Amino acid sequence: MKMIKAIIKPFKLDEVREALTSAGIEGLTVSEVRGFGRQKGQTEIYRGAEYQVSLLPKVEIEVAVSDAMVETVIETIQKSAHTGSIGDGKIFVLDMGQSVRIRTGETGEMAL
Amino acid sequence: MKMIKAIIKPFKLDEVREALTSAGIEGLTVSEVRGFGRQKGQTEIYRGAEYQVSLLPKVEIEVAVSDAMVETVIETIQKSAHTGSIGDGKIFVLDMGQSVRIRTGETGEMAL
Amino acid sequence: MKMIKAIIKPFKLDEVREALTSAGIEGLTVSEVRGFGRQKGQTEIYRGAEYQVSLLPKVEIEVAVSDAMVETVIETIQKSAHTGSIGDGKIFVLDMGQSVRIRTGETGEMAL
Amino acid sequence: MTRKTLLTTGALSTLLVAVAAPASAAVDPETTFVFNTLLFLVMGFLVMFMAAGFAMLESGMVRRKNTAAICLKNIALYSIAGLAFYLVGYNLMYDGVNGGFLGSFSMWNPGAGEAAYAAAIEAKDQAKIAETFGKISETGYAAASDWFFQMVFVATTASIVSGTVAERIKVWPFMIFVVFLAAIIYPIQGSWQWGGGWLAELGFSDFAGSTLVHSTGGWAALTGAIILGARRGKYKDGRVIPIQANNIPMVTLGTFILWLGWFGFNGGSQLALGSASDAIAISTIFVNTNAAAAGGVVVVMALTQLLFKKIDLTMVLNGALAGLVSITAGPDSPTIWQSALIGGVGGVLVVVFVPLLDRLKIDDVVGAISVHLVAGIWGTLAVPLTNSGASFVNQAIGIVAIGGFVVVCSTIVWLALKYTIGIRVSEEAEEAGLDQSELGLDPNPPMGQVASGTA
Amino acid sequence: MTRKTLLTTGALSTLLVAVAAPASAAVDPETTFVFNTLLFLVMGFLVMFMAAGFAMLESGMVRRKNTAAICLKNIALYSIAGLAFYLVGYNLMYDGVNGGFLGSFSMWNPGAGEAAYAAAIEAKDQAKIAETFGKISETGYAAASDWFFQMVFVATTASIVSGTVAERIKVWPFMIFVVFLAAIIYPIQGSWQWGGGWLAELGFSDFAGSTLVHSTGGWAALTGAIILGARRGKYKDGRVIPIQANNIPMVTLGTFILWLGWFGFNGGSQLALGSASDAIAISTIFVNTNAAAAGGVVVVMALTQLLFKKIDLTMVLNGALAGLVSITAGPDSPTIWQSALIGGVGGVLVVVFVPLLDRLKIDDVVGAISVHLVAGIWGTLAVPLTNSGASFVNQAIGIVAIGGFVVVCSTIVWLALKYTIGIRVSEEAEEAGLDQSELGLDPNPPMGQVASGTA
Amino acid sequence: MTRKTLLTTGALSTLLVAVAAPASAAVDPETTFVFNTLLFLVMGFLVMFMAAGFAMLESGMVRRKNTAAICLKNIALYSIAGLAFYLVGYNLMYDGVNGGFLGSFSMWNPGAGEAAYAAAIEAKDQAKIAETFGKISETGYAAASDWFFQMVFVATTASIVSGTVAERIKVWPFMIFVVFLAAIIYPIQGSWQWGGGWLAELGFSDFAGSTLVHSTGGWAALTGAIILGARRGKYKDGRVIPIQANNIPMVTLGTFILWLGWFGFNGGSQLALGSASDAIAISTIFVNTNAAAAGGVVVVMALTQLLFKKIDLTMVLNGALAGLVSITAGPDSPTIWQSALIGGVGGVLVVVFVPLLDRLKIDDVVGAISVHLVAGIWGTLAVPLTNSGASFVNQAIGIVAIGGFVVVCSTIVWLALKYTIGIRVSEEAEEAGLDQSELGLDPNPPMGQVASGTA
Ligand SMILES: Nc1ncnc2c1ncn2[C@@H]1O[C@H](COP(=O)(O)OP(=O)(O)O)[C@@H](O)[C@H]1O
Ligand SMILES: Nc1ncnc2c1ncn2[C@@H]1O[C@H](COP(=O)(O)OP(=O)(O)O)[C@@H](O)[C@H]1O
Ligand SMILES: Nc1ncnc2c1ncn2[C@@H]1O[C@H](COP(=O)(O)OP(=O)(O)O)[C@@H](O)[C@H]1O
Repeated sequence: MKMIKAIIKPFKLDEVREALTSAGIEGLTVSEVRGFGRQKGQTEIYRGAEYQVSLLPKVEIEVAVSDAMVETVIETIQKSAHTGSIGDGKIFVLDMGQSVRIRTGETGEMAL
Repeated sequence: MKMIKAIIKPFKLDEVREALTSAGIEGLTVSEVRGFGRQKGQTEIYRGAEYQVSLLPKVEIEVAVSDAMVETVIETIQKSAHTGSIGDGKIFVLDMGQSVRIRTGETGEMAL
Repeated sequence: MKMIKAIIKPFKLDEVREALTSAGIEGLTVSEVRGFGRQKGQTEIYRGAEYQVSLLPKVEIEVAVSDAMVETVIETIQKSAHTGSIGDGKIFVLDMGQSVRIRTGETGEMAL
Repeated sequence: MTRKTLLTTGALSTLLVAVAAPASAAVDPETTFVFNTLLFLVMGFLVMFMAAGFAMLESGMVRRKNTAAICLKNIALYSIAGLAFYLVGYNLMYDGVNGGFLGSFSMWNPGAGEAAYAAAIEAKDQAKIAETFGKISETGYAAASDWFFQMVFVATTASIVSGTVAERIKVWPFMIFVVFLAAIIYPIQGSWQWGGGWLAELGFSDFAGSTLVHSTGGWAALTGAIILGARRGKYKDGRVIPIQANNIPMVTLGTFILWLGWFGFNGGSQLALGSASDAIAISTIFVNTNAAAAGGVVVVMALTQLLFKKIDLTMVLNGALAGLVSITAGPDSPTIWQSALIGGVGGVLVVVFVPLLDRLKIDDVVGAISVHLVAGIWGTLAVPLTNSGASFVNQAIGIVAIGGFVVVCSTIVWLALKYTIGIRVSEEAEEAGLDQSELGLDPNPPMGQVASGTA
Repeated sequence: MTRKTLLTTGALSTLLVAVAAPASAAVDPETTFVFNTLLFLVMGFLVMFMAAGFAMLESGMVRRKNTAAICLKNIALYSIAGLAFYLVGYNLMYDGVNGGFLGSFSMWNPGAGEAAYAAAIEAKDQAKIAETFGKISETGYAAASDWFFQMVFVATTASIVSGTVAERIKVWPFMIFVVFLAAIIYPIQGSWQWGGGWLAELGFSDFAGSTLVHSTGGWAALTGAIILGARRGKYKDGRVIPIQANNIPMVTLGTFILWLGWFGFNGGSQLALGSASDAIAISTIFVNTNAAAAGGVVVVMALTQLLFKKIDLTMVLNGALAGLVSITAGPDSPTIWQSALIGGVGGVLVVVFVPLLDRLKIDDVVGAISVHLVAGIWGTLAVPLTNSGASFVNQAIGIVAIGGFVVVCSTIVWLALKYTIGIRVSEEAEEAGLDQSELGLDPNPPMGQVASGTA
Repeated sequence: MTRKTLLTTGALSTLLVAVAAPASAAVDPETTFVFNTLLFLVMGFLVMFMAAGFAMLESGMVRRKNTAAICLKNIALYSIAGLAFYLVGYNLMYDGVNGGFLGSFSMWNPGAGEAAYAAAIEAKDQAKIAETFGKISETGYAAASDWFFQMVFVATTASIVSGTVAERIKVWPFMIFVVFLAAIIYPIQGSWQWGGGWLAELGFSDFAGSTLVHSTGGWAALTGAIILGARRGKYKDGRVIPIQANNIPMVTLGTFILWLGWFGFNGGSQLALGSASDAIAISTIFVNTNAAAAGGVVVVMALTQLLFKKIDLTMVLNGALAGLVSITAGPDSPTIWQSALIGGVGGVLVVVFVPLLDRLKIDDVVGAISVHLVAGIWGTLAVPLTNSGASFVNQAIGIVAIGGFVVVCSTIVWLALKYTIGIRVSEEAEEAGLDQSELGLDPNPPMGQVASGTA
């Protein structure tokens, strides 16, 4: 099993979630994060003092998937989160050894 | 070592934290997330327009543990976070290669 | 590739980010979290009732790096986030199998 | 002395002067009429704005998931209480009480006098104008201005209840309770004193309503809190689990608005502005009202610092209000120092009673019982200390009679609601928050919508 | 009947009494002068504070990323509208209209009368004082107090627009629109009625501005919303995507402030306080204004509960305002019950028109078109129901004439702006939020700075 | 000219008219008395509400972790300043100054005149009533109403300080400073002018307190900021690190409340409403006050757009206040246009001085030094531009004398506090936030409690 973490632009969240649902994903977890990368924030002035907006708002999606689904999910996210402009984000795939559904105690792929 | 990630219902946080402490866990990290899964949000109406509450408030707990503790921790979380109703959440176990305590520079299990 | 997760004191964020940039890191993702550990919150009184501040504000940094960079990044974070007082935080290194840049579709170390 | 005759006395003294000393400097009756009316309107709009103060205070004190619900309750209760007071309450409180126990069941209307006066002006009949004006200048103010001023008081009473029972009560049953409170319970007990009923004849003294308004609201809140039960998770294993305010600046803003409104509440209760004496009295009331609130603030600051090692701000804010409630029964007689002390004792009561109620597992979300009921009783008892016209015995009789009446009536209404349509939301609804369960607001709006921003 | 002559009539009746019956109780002319002026100032500061109400309401309704931008727009429009009204608007509205279509293009000044009076007092010349005072007591109030009261009305008109076009309009083009609105559009249509122009002569009736202020703002908002287009993402695949308020307590606070301000808005529009009749009229206006808002609240609560199974709070708040707008055209003639009904119908209109506009893809962020335009039309049409001096035909003529004029003028200004400097921010700016794109505020301040806190 | 004699002049002119022309329209003395008192009360409650304005403005400007602490400071300072002014300040400022340097050390009391009048009324002794009323009508207002109005001014002075030193000062030492400020520093300098001391005799002119209130607060803030030092992390490696406001709508609300309150601040400083002249003067003051604020807003909008390419909202809000401070020294003499210009220059000063102070590493959290001190100096110097009764030399003397006095006294108090109990919180406390360190509020309440919600 893998834990797929995708960092995307906030306004793409709905689209990505819908695409993943269509691709058969039944669950995911989302959080608000702030990203630093090649996409640079603007230089702004506050009360006469310059500052650089360094962290931009992003959304992180975590989806635990069976190995069989990894490729599909990556592809789905890549397509639905894509705008082509800088700052679109990343997809990271982490190794996951175990998974448990708290309600039922089911484990492994049954728990996803 | 493993990184255990548990997504639970927010009001269960205190209980889970206390159970983990009793089980010997000395540290953990918590964040607010929003979950999408089998538990469906209600359909609501705002100013005459229907919408679906799609993301529900959840809390994510991250606990880094030694391999020896993995089972205990999973069990403890599963028990203390359990309500039996849909949306209780998931426990995911990720592989973790290294860990460092910033204050002392200790590494490995010493750092947990 | 590895996913490095560091939990640090919030006011150290800028310093750590700058140190990582100097060390050649081009991207990272940050989120607000709350930490429970050896550093204990104070006992406070609210409207006559005592309570324990149990979760302290922390910041979590996630950096995906090539295997070659792991040591440098750990060291950099450890140094820049260090204050020497309790609650400085942890660095965890997770195994990461794949990475994709959404904008270009690049994968692997090219995508970091 | 009734609230209405209070005015008559004030106006009369003016008239006496005017009549007895035609060459004197006294205010002419029509000017007096305008002044009195203006007092009601200006002080009335200040009291009206207290509804916003309660809304902000309460929305700051509850958890975030219940903020919208408490806002709704506050604007709705202000609306509904006003309409109920129009339909039933006002005349039940003020119409033909004559030393008795209640007025008449009828709708308020501005009365024939003003209509006749308007007709005379229309007809440009000078004699008729003078005659009809003579009639309306006996009360000395526009009827509607008085109605407005009395109406905002009943709204205050209802506001007190909403804070205590927040975060777990259903909207509609609460509104039904407000109807009974504003149409029946408040007016009947009010008629005993301000309507010129038996308490007024006895010699009870409650200038602006420590007992009639604040304790009445407090008793209704207390019975509500007991019958409704505590919020889930507030008391666990014999311990009190603090549930923190979600927005302290809002609580502060609400308190400041209430403090502002209290100048209208107490100052307007002089009921007349048509003479130098009235102007002097209202000025005294302003400074005493202010001093009592200040006393409450300072005492609670010192006390919480001593007891808890840190200042407890929400208690300090409660202390300001407790000071205001304490002085409300007699803001015209003490000196500034006495007022500050009276208010300060109100502050002490907050520090004592907020934890005490928690120990009794009476869950009062905003501290309204300590602030309005307990300090209201204290303030009423304190009147004889500076006002020789009042007696402890009469004060006690008034407190007990009104307390008993309000507790019995409220209990009946709360229980009737509880065992018919129910008053408490389900466990899941409480968990999810009333904003979602009662108002259908997504507690969690789409991230793209709120992810960022400067507020 | 013009807004100005309204006053004269009021003051005159007093003067008549005073003159005809020297022994009578009537208010003396200088006292009348002070009362009238005081009315303008007190009611004026209440209306001025409505600017804060609009700002809070709108900042609560938009998404977090646009809160600062809407705050800026509100304080800026109040400032700019006032200056524009000084430079051009006031005299265009009130100076020498004489049954016509506009006044004069000139700057407001307090007039020679007061200067002469001041000079006479300076010179201690009793005869001159009496003579010059006689002149200024013909209008019966300090010129500046009237200017102040009229100025806050134009600011209200401009505030209405800002809410509708929020979250996507550029700051500066919006400000230019405000200049035209306050300097030209509002004053010209206003001159037709309150300036004593052709509509006043016709017999149109709009006591405090359901049409002149609220519908005018509403028409300007409607044309703006259409020309500007909807917010990105509001309408998708034929569906309406709700964009939730970011801060409901702020919306509630704003609504309460507006409600408070409305006592000034309608009460002050009596334009005189120097007699018992005026005092009675203003009192009636206060209670009717309050009842209409309460009616709006209650009706929308019931209706949204029935239609949507849950109460919709932002619509309830809109309902309060719609009630207020509805009563504004004639707050002096109905009874309380009639007022509550008139306001209640305003509430119904909100529940009908908010979704209707969405179906038409007219994106009104705060519901201002339903509240101010639609309820304003209703309120104007409702006047003849309780005021025999008004006729449906004349009311309809006024509504159509003013509506047509404002729509045409607004369209011209909006289109001119659109095709020159542009009125809409870029897609990226809208996505990032106007706080960042227009004001340079980091939507995302350094975490160490805001990570924790109690607010 | 003292603040008190100002009134006497106003009232006298009325009396003169009344006496000299018995058949005239003049306001009778008792009506005058009521009007004057009413002015103090109404304008006084507006100024009182400015305390809420400061609280909201400041709680919006600080970081989230310090919001509750600043709320506490604001409500506490209002309370404490009022009590200190009662115990010591008022009489030190107004009692027997006679061209000198301070009044008497004694507690305020309403005086024997009103007591005698009350006794006469009680006794129904017409002659005594007339005689005693004659006495109190010499001042022409209820003593307590004047006390109230003067008291809210001292509270304003103290509020100015709290904003500058926010986010790092300890609560109790700050409160001790407030005691000295309200009881000693403010009253002594105030006595020089408004108490009829040497500056008044010299011919210094400060109508409502650009220097006496605003600069005084500003000087105290400046010395405090220097002695206290900057917030940790504000200046790093020679750069200024912006620390953003946490809640812009609150800052806006606070600004609007202050703007509203300023009508009371300047309007009430006419000190009399008992004649047409007074009513005219107050009306002029209202429109000028409004225009100055508007001027400040518009100028800062334009200037920040030009200099920074984007409008800086917090500076615009500062600009409104700087405009208000600028006009405060002489709101009665300019025309609207002149007022807007005077206010506009105040706005320019904000744009210049906010960054300048930062370059000097003087850390002023809310911009109070630029707004109140700098614009206060400007406003005082600007008086002779439109008021021929004032001279630049005298204005400069007043500014320097008061500035010197306040700086010296403040420095002594701040340093005494610093080297005894300390004035600054520890580094850890500053890091954690004052809400936690001073008030014990969990900056981080249990997640289940706040995780969700609509606020
Ligand atoms: N090495 C990394 N580790 C973790 N997160 C990263 C990393 N690189 C980029 N990110 C995240 O991805 C987001 C987008 O990256 P960026 O370099 O700005 O543009 P792009 O995705 O187009 O290459 C960043 O804001 C950050 O949140
Ligand atoms: N595949 C998944 N990957 C990541 N998070 C998941 C996944 N499935 C579920 N979750 C998380 O677990 C929560 C609960 O899941 P849900 O399917 O609603 O109920 P249950 O836990 O009872 O099966 C979701 O809200 C989501 O946060
Ligand atoms: N086992 C763990 N798993 C996850 N996070 C941890 C763990 N232990 C500590 N942390 C995180 O690190 C933070 C600091 O740890 P703490 O024990 O307080 O001090 P120190 O880092 O000095 O040892 C905690 O607040 C928590 O967020």
